[in-house]
Amino acid sequence: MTIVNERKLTIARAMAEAMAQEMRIDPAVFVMGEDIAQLGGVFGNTRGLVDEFGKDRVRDTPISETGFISAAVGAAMDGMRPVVELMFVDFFGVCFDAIYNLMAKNIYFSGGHVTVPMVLMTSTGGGYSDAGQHSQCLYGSFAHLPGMKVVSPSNAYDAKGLMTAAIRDNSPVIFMFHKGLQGMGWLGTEAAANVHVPEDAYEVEIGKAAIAREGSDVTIVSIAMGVHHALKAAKVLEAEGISTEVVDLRSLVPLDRDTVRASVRKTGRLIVVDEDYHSYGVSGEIIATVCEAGDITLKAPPRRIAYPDVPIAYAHGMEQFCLPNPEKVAAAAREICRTAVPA
Amino acid sequence: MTIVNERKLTIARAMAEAMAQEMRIDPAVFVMGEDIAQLGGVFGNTRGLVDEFGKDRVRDTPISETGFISAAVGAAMDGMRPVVELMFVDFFGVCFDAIYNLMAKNIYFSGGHVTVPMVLMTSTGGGYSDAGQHSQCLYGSFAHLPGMKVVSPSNAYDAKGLMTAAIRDNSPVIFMFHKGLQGMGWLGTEAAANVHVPEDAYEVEIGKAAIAREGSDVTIVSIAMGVHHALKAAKVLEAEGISTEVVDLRSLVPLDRDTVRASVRKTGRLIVVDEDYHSYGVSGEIIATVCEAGDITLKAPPRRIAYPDVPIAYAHGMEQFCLPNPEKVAAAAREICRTAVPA
Amino acid sequence: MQPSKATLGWMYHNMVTSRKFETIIEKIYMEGKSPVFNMANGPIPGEMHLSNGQEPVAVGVCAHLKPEDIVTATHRPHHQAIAKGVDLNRMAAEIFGKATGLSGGRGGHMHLFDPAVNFACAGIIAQGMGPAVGAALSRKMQGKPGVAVAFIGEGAANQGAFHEAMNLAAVWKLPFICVIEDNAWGISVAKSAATPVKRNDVRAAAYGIPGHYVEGNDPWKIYDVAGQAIARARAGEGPTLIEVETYRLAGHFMGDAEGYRPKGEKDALFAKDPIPLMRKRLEADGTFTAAELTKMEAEAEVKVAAAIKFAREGAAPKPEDALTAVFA
Amino acid sequence: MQPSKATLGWMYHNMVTSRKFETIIEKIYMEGKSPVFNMANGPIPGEMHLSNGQEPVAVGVCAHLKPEDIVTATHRPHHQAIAKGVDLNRMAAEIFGKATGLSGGRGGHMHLFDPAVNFACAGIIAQGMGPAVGAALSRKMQGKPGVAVAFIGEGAANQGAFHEAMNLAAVWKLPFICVIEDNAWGISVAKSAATPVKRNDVRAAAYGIPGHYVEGNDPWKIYDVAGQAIARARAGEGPTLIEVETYRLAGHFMGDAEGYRPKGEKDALFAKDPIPLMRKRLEADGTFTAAELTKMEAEAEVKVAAAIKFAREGAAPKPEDALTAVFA
Ligand SMILES: Cc1ncc(C[n+]2csc(CCOP(=O)(O)OP(=O)(O)O)c2C)c(N)n1
Ligand SMILES: Cc1ncc(C[n+]2csc(CCOP(=O)(O)OP(=O)(O)O)c2C)c(N)n1
Ligand SMILES: [Mg+2]
Ligand SMILES: [Mg+2]
Repeated sequence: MTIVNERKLTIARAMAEAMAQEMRIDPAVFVMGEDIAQLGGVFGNTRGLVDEFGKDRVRDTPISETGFISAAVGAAMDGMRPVVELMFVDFFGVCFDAIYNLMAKNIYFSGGHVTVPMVLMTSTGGGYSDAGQHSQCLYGSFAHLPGMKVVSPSNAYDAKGLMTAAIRDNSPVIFMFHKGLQGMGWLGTEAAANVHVPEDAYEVEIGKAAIAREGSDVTIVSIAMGVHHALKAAKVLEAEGISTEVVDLRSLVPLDRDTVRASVRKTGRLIVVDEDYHSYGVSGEIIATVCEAGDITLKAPPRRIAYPDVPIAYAHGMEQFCLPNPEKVAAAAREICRTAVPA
Repeated sequence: MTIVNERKLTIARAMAEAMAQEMRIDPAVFVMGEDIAQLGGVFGNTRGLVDEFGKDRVRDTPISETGFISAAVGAAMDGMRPVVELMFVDFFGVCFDAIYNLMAKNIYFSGGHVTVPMVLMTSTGGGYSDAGQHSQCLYGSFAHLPGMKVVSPSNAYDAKGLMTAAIRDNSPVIFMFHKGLQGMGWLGTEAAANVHVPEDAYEVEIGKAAIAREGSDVTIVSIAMGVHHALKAAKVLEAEGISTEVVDLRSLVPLDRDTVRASVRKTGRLIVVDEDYHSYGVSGEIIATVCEAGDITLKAPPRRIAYPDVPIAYAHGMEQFCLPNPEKVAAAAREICRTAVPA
Repeated sequence: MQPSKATLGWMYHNMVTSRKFETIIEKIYMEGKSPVFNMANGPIPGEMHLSNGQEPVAVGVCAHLKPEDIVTATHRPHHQAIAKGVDLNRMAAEIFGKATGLSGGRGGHMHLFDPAVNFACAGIIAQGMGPAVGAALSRKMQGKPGVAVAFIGEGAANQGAFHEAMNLAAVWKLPFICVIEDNAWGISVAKSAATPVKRNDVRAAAYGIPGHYVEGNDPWKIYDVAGQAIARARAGEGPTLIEVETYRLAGHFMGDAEGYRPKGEKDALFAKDPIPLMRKRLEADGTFTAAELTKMEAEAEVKVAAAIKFAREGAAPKPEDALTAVFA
Repeated sequence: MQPSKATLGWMYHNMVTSRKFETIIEKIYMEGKSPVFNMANGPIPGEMHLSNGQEPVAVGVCAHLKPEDIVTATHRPHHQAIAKGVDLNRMAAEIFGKATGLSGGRGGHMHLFDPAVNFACAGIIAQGMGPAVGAALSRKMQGKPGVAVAFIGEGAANQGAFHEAMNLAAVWKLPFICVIEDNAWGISVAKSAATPVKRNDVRAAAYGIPGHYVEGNDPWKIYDVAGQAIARARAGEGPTLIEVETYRLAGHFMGDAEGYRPKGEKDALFAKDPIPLMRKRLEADGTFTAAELTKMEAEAEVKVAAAIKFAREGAAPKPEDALTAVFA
């Protein structure tokens, strides 16, 4: 993926490209949400679409998330393939019924006789002082409930491939994109997320984790922004003689437990990095996945670096104190590479 | 708690008694929700209150959960102490913003300068074929998000004490009551939940787990209905020579990790029973809590008996296939009391 | 708009079918539930919301609809499902939780899906509003014919989802009709205690669309008003909000003691039972003879009996199939 | 209702204070954000929604309010906070994320809480509706004086929370006023593309309550209409829905390129800037002399400068205090 002279895209542009390509080949695909037409989405991921496809297929909505998300469900059941934006994932509380009780369950309630081919894309993440109602990740909140696939890319290649796969999927897919990876300078973007993206359409299989970096001493499991923290920590740790394997989950539902377990089986050490809240979420699930496997011997107790169980503070110093970062990850890795499990 | 001739109450009546006693001593306490006045609540837990306190303080609402729950937040910030009912927890999707983003965060957003003394009581659980939008537990969905305490009693004694503590708390408390424990015959109630309840008001501390049964071979951690499955399994296992300790969490937030860890430290084996969905929820968190402690040696991999990650089916046989029950718990206990951890 | 003789016949037959269906479901629901009433027991477990008395709304509206048109219904969906032409055998089997049911037993009485006639329902108040609006949007975008009707209760008009969907339908001028069944009650909460306006048709003003209230649970009037709204929608002129006065002759759900009803209300409602009233009028104005009407009733009886037989005889689903059909 | 001279003086002074506050915040916000505009940087990080142009709504309403009355505001709250009498020093400090801020830096610009004057705001559209209704309920139940006002944007009137709260306030006849600031835009979505009615005051009909639309961003007219509604609420006659035409002179938030605005719109709006217009009128009708008005402006300047100084000088919160104040 790092061939010289090949074009790199931001995640925002990769998402828009995937949508455009699917819209060209399938008239059923359309996009709707708040400020996604002329504005191109607050986070840039629908930029240019309205110019090519017009206001009918790239449709600004009123501020009525329950209305337009449940409308998307109805449209999807009627043969359309909506890609809908919930501007910030933090807003899920005003429309979660339409998501978890309707979108996610209608296939099941119908006994598999209807399909609900829709994508709900939504932004996650903090770090830029947008305070407690605009900075959350909520990965666990979506992944906990059945009937929806949940993906989140850490780079533009995966973003395009996952978006293409999501649009083509006949089941609902939650596509979570981290604001700090979008390639928008005003969000202090992570440059490593901008990678080579092939021009032709392709799919990244939903439900398969990637080994973002191979290593032998410790496994760091994460998703989206956390993957970059892990990779940065891994570089530092390498210089100290600690070999780090980084697993990029990419998909929370389905969860690729095999890849996680295989990695920890090899390294014997596990750290989970999760920008979502600490308890009852992703970090606990990954640790349980490893510990319940029954054939994995840990050389040290598993660790998690997650957002503490407190609302997200506005003040820069407070928020940064709580967020995962490469330093915290590296420190945890150093510690568990020193510690042994109790006899 | 099992003194002869002392009165027993159902959880429903214990809840109503706690509310009534607090309403008598504190005019700020009031109750609102759908069908909670003359009907006494669909699940009986407000029965009789309107007769004593009138329609102003026991207030039927329109079917507007966002409206009345966010109104309760405003009233709580203005000196009242509302006890609000969300009829089925499954309906949280229409009003979760009012709960998790408003009720749960206003104390923090105000820097601790306002209090939000309110209780949100809501029914959980299935088993009586009420299908996929009326049978969920969603413990993990509430416990994952910061700023609200989350409790769920397994018996009437705890129900009264937790309700009293919740009403007196200056922070928001989610009080989840399992339909199958309410003492309503039409829900096939669990008789063991009806226990002695003292007449005088008392508090059960929020955040403290209880040892529902002592044992030495295996720890079963659960909450609400799961505790009864565990206790029934424990009886069967006892006859087979397996000594089971049952931890009744009672509170998910705060989570009494110490009691869980102390028990597993003693038994060396862990089973989590959770009627909520399997992944990214309570069961993963409890397993992680034990495994990350660092000083607990497990004699066998931890196990969880939870609702699989599928919507809840209507047909009796399908739903029962998925639900935890004493047989599944006992089988898991037998297995792990046989298995050893890998060397 | 006046219904033709054929339409009136269909309407009466359909109302009777619905009532006979509810009547037998009511009876079977109690099997296994005495002496102790426990919802979990018997061939039909769970909650059961009967539609007795509300049949005129279903037939008055659905008489104008084709299979391609979309209907979303609520937790009280049987009359609408029957009027929309949902397969009665598989619907009954679903209510019995059988493998032969519409959803193989996964859905149950509150989750009846029949894509062949574009019917769906849901257990959350006002949840059907958005999907119907979205289906209407789909038709408009695809340039395909079809209108979408969402049936809700009067209690549901206070739910946020109602407002958002109405607004969306109006701003996008979609072929959508919201039909509110005003049976005067939520569960135990009276409309007057929940809604500050007497009639929800005034809420149409909030969306700049036509609003109508139909009094008296009258099949002819409902047919008329619904027909105009549906024609308007088909002509691309946008949505309409209709509220219909109707009567819930049963409890909210089975097991409801109905202690909240004022004394005498039930008797007064039974005196206005729309089925005998319609029969009387059809006979009196000479549309049908008594014998013709009796024949329709007998046909309904046969149809319902066959559906119940189909349901009873169906196999239970395999328990482990609970794990299937989560994803498409 | 006509504002007294004293009230007019307060209104003008307050509008100027608000504008001067926004103007300096706008400037300081850009510190550390060039050459690269990154929201995370500078003394004021995060999103910033300025209220320039919307001051008349805040003062026209809040001129009638006492500290005991309740106001909930939105993501664009500064003008309302200032008009409600929120402590300007601690408000500025909160926007700077300082320990001396209203919430010790936990809340920031979208989460300003000052219980001393019963002011709160929130970042979710229409989220303040319910809490204001609930505070009104609290006063009614306690028999204590006080009205509650929820300010929202015109875009928020399409959110379910708006509908549910209006309905609740109306059915319970609470001392509540919803004031919609119609600045014609959501973020980039025009009111006409989101709302099927021209004016949201017609939505009052959905709740059987009075509705008013105030044109022209005119402080006198707003004062009049709001005064009547608030008097009505204090008299126990229930809620009112008011929409006010106003102008957003800035972008939706800082960094907004405003490409969605039709050509010339910004110039036309600046020509209607309510502050110079009010000054002109106050001088022309002889209410105040030019010198008096200039003095008010100077006082506002001093007050704002003091607040900014207080904010700048405050200590940063201890990072680990992020873990405190979660529970009461
Ligand atoms: C969001 C939500 N809140 C509450 C309920 C519980 N509930 C089921 S039916 C009902 C009453 C509905 O009244 P109405 O809309 O008038 O319909 P009706 O039952 O009269 O047909 C209530 C409150 C629900 N299913 N969903
Ligand atoms: C529920 C919800 N949806 C979307 C947003 C994102 N958002 C913030 S401000 C805004 C526009 C609001 O428009 P309006 O209500 O007219 O207020 P204005 O910004 O014009 O003051 C949007 C869509 C949000 N904060 N909350
Ligand atoms: Mg009703
Ligand atoms: Mg606006």
